[in-house]
Amino acid sequence: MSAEERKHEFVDSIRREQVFRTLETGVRLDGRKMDEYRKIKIEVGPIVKADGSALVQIGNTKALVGVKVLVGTPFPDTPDEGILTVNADILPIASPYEEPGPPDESTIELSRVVDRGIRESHMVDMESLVLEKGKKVYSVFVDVTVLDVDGNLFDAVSYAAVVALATTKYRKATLKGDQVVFSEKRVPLKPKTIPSSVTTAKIGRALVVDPDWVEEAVMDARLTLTFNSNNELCAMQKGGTFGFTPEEILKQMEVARAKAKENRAILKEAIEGAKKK
Amino acid sequence: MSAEERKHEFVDSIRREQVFRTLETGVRLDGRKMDEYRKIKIEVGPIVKADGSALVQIGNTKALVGVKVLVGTPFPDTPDEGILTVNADILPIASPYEEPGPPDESTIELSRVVDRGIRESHMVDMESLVLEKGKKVYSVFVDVTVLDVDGNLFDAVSYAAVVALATTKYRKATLKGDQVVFSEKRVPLKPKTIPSSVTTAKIGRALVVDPDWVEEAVMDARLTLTFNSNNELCAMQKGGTFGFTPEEILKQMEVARAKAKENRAILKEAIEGAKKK
Amino acid sequence: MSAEERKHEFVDSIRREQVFRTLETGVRLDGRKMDEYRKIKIEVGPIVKADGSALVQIGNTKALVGVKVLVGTPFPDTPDEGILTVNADILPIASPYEEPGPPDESTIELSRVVDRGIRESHMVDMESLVLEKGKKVYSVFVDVTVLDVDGNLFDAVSYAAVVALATTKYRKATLKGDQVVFSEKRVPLKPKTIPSSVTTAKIGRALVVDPDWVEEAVMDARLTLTFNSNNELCAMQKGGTFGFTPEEILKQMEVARAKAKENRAILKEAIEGAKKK
Amino acid sequence: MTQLISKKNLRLDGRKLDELRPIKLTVGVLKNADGSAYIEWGRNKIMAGVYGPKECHPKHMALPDRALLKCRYHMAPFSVDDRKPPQPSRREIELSKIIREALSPAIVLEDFPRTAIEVYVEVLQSDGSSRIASITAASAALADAGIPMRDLVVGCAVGKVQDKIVADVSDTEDKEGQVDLPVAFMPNLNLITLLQSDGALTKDEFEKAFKLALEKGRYVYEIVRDALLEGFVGRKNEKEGN
Amino acid sequence: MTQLISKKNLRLDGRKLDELRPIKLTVGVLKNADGSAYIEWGRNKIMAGVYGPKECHPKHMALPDRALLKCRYHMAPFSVDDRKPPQPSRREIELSKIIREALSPAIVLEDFPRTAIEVYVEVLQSDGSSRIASITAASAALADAGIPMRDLVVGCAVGKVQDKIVADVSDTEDKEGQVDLPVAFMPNLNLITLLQSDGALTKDEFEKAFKLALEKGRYVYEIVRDALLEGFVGRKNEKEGN
Amino acid sequence: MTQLISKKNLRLDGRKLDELRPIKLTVGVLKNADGSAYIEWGRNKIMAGVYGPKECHPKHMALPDRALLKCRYHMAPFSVDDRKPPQPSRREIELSKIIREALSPAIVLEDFPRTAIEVYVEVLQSDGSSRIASITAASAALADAGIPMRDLVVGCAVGKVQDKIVADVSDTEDKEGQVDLPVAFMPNLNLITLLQSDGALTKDEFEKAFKLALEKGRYVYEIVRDALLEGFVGRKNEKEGN
Repeated sequence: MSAEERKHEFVDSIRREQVFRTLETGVRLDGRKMDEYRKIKIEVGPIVKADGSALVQIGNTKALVGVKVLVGTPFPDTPDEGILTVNADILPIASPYEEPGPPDESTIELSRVVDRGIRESHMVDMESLVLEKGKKVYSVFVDVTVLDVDGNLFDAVSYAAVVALATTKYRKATLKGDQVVFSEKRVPLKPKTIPSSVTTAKIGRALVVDPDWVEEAVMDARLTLTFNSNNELCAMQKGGTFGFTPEEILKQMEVARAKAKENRAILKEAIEGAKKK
Repeated sequence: MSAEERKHEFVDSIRREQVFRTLETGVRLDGRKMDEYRKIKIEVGPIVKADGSALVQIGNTKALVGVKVLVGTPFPDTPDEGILTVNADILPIASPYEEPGPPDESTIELSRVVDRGIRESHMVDMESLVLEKGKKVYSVFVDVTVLDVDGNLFDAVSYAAVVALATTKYRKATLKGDQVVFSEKRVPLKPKTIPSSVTTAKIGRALVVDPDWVEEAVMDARLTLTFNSNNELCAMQKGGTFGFTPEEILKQMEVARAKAKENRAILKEAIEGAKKK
Repeated sequence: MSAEERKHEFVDSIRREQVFRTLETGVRLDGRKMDEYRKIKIEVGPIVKADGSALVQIGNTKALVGVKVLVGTPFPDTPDEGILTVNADILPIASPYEEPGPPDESTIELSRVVDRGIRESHMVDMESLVLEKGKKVYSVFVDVTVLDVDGNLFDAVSYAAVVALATTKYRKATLKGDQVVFSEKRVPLKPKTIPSSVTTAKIGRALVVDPDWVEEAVMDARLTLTFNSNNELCAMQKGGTFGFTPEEILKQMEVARAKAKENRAILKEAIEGAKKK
Repeated sequence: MTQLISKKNLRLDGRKLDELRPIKLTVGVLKNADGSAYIEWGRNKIMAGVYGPKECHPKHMALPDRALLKCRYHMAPFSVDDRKPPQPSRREIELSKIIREALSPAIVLEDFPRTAIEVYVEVLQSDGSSRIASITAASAALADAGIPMRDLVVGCAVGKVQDKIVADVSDTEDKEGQVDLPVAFMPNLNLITLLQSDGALTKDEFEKAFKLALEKGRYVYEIVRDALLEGFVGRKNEKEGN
Repeated sequence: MTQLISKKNLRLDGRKLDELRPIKLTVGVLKNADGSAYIEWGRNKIMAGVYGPKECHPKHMALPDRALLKCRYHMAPFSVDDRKPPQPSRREIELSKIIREALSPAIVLEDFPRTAIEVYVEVLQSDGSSRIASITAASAALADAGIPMRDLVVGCAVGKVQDKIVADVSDTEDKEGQVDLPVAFMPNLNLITLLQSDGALTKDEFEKAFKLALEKGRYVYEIVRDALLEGFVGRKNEKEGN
Repeated sequence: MTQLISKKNLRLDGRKLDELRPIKLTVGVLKNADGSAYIEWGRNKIMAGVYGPKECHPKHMALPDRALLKCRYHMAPFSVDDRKPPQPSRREIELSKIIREALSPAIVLEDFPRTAIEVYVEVLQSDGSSRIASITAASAALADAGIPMRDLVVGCAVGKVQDKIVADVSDTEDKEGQVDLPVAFMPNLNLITLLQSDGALTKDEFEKAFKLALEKGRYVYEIVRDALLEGFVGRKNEKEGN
């Protein structure tokens, strides 16, 4: 059963006041402009036991993704498609407000929003992941471990997942009767597009991108938008317990569209850099 | 671990007193006679996505049952029988004393008592539900959603399950090698008998049928009896934290036998009515 | 998440004092010598519905083990080995500090330590338990029910498991296509060695074997050592929230090696006694 | 691939591109819940019930300055073509949160500090756009419970099917179409409180679809208002013994 | 189909139609539990243990005017032919409730308001009619714990096998017979506290079976009384150092 | 069977029998945790974080005379060759306990009665001897959090491979070798706080292996001390604005 979490109660009123007052002057508490991201750092391939991996930092937020490509049985309603699973874990060390245990609703939402960004952009060619229709397909596990939380998990996890997938090389499998045989040969999981996620937040009258933890703590609402390589919107999720006017939605859409292009360039650079090694 | 639930603590002592005093005068708080049911209303087939369904109301108590006939693997000890599963859910909106979450012991008892009434009456011809012995059989899910609770769930749920099953039409399946192929043709799940459940309660010295919520809250013990179309007893369950004398048991048995016949007529009318449509 | 359990808080300081003071005089509270076990009683085969069973008592500690040999699918990384599972349950009646529910960390540790003692001694010939490589193997369930707790569960459960396994006779299975057919013929699960577990404890400066409940409540640390029939160490587990000096480890090792031999003789006597019947 | 839109721009069920399915809403349908509403929207059949303001359990979750809003979206096992296992799926957990956040700004939570308000949505039959139908019913159930509200929350899921923008996406259109874009909002306060989408949309397509959702949502608002009025009159008559 | 009853009216294990299997009951068999009893009834082997009256956890479950009775019926994984998974099955959950309700009227719960009394039943080997054997052992364990009782609860499962009414249904008779009808009651207070059945019975058959159950249950009562007396004497001797 | 040790007594990764893999330890790597440490030990990549002393939840677990130590050892799903399901396995539950007991004697818990200290270990990549690397990192994270300690806990897993005693068992050596014997201890207090083994060892082999573990552990101690010093200097410089 869903209920409001109290994590954000912990920002005291003085801090809250500071955020709002600074925003009124047109800058943010950490000095950023409204449409400015914190520094995005990407490390490709830190986990050699995974088929693909990436560590992404946006400011102090730190997300590690490992991709494993296994073989499984397709879902009955999609016999001619592979399986993609995004599963996020926010470690207790990542934030004093996280408890050990099964994922809570925020973590499930995080997994599902990142999943939709990837799935609806058609980044992964699901039909190429079939070994035998209706019987055996590749099953792509995108496992997310969030190590440190300082706001904007949606984008950090999305970027880590996208880079990890785009640099994944998996062992080719063949079927001998019922048995799956893995070859030593590795094939790349060629991305058909590079989805780029942009999260914006409404704080009072201000609209900002890439909210940090304090901004998330005081924000009214959040909007995460994912665009494919053609810069078409392919997934969207509003969050937070307040709303946007229609005009705010349209404005954020265009800010995000521009940012998505910039950030996609950063993702691509990391992906290309890794290929050259 | 089983422990007494406190739901019934909430009936105040004045109300309790009223129930007892009224019963001493030979009528019940709502004016009914000792062996009188509240109005039974039956709607057949409200859920067209199910293979069979029924909504039953007994007074304010409201139970919806949907039947789905799938294909599964038989239990190892009954390779030549289909599978029947009764699963009840009492919604949190149905009563202020219900919590969201997995079924508690009362809900499990409810499922199992209704299941036994159906199973032990041999209403469903389990042997007709085999596709290939030991490999594939039809698996009949009887899912119960209780929407509003005002006593006597046992009978309301039983009636809804019986009517839903008796009007179920499922898609015929055939096996092609390992694969299950469903045809568009629907076949009825012909009932071999119409089990009729009657619940009685002991309140002080009085024995009543169809207890409502207040009566259940103050009752000493409960007895649910299910009779097949020959009006033979085929299942029975005593409940409640007090007991019956042997004479009380025998008396209730005969009251219930008569009521079962009356109520079976109501069930049959609903079933026949649906067939005509 | 692991956290210290408070069960041992319940020994009052007077009792604690008694244990220590008595040990300083070179004897234990119940009069035993430092390296003396309580009386070990073994009943072989109390559960005729199991394929092997044993009830072991060490003092008031009472552990019952039942072995069932089923057929299952091997683990992918050991296609040519059977499956061995040790699963312990400490009943709520066994101790006022046990709650009903899934096994806690102490119970899981108990299962795993007993499992390692058996597995690492190679008592059970895992390769003889294969029906068809990679497809079907025997799956040996060693289920433990602890009935009464008075210290040293590790040894009591280990002995019960070892005797139950050594006297197990299981129904031979054969494969007909995909189907498993059990014959009436029973074959013994011949043990390759008889592992013997010895648990020692450090209480202040004293080192004792077979600690009872009070001794466990006040001990600094515990060491469980399992030896195979050649009296080689084959598994070891330190427990408790304090440590041992290297010299203490070496000393306990030799005390335990001697005790393991003595106790193995008791186990063998019980096993041989059962075979003669 | 099914032909989802005919040459005459009619949809599988005969609707025009911007046409809603029939909607039937009744409030006050349950005895036990403090407020309730039952909606039939196409073949969607959804029951919403509300308790509260009531004591908050567990106590440490209570908020000092407002009521705690709790929400559960749940589907009956028989509500979809395949049987849905009874335990909540990840989808249901996400939707419970999204629906809670969509309803939250409409409720005057600060009137009831330290209490809890519980909203339960049970999908008895699901037929596309069920989250919007759920929010609509929940909103009506809250009003039926007499909980003070700033506005109603209503909405419409729009979509893209065979490259055309359509209103009120059906089950088949959701599965075989290109885009599903549910929008929920408060018509009087002009605030969007739920917005999701999946599938590719150009800038123009999004703007067209978004506008359509708001327009159709306003029509749904009328339906809810009428149902609440009817419920109010019904209860009044009951009281006065008519 | 196995021939369950011979022409001479003897059952598979040689018993007459109305004959019980051997019953052996011992009390005070565990060190840690406040009261305990071990019963062998045919091949049933069942341990019952009792704690209490003790502090009630969680506190909000405590009852102001009497002790809270808690009860768990559980089967060891090796107790049946197939291995039973350790986590409680739906059957075990139902039986825990049914057994609790059967024992409850016999205990003077109102002597210990705000406390809890816990009854644990562990079936080590199951062999038909295990719920009745469980109640019998639990009843003895409660008495062994010194908890004040109005009466003992005992019983007998009767059944219909090859159209004949039999007493004390065995495992095979339960599985392959027609009816299983367990009855538990308080012999002195003449109150039935557990009553279940499955399988078709005519009016006459029911009445005959029911009467047989009560008659045989009274015999079981004698066994329990003797065991308790023996346990009492045993403990008394222990105390006096004999 | 793989040849794990060459004729020249070199191991698969080129190490000598008593040689450790490269170890890299950094403290203070996380913003949110009160203390943290990241270790790369061979291909092991492990993050440890510490919170506390903090309020103890649930309260009834608090200890009157000391802090409650909580510990979780967890492996990321991608940390091993096969995918590890996210929920804790029985192995992880056992190791959480064993690691807690290994760290406990080093912490001055009695300085913080009624509070809790939480230690979290996350294995990002596992490569043999991960429990020892975990304890080492956790020990450093505790010191980084400024929690008063009597000593550090460090260690080394030794083993028997092709009948030879080796130091710092690798993944392959653990799986295909004969014995794995992890040892953790407090070097200054000379107390062994973790000791496990599996696989057959004679008396002499055990003594040789045990001695080797202690010797190598002392070398690991130097590494941890240096990393802590570096972390301390780093933070000091940060403060002073260098």
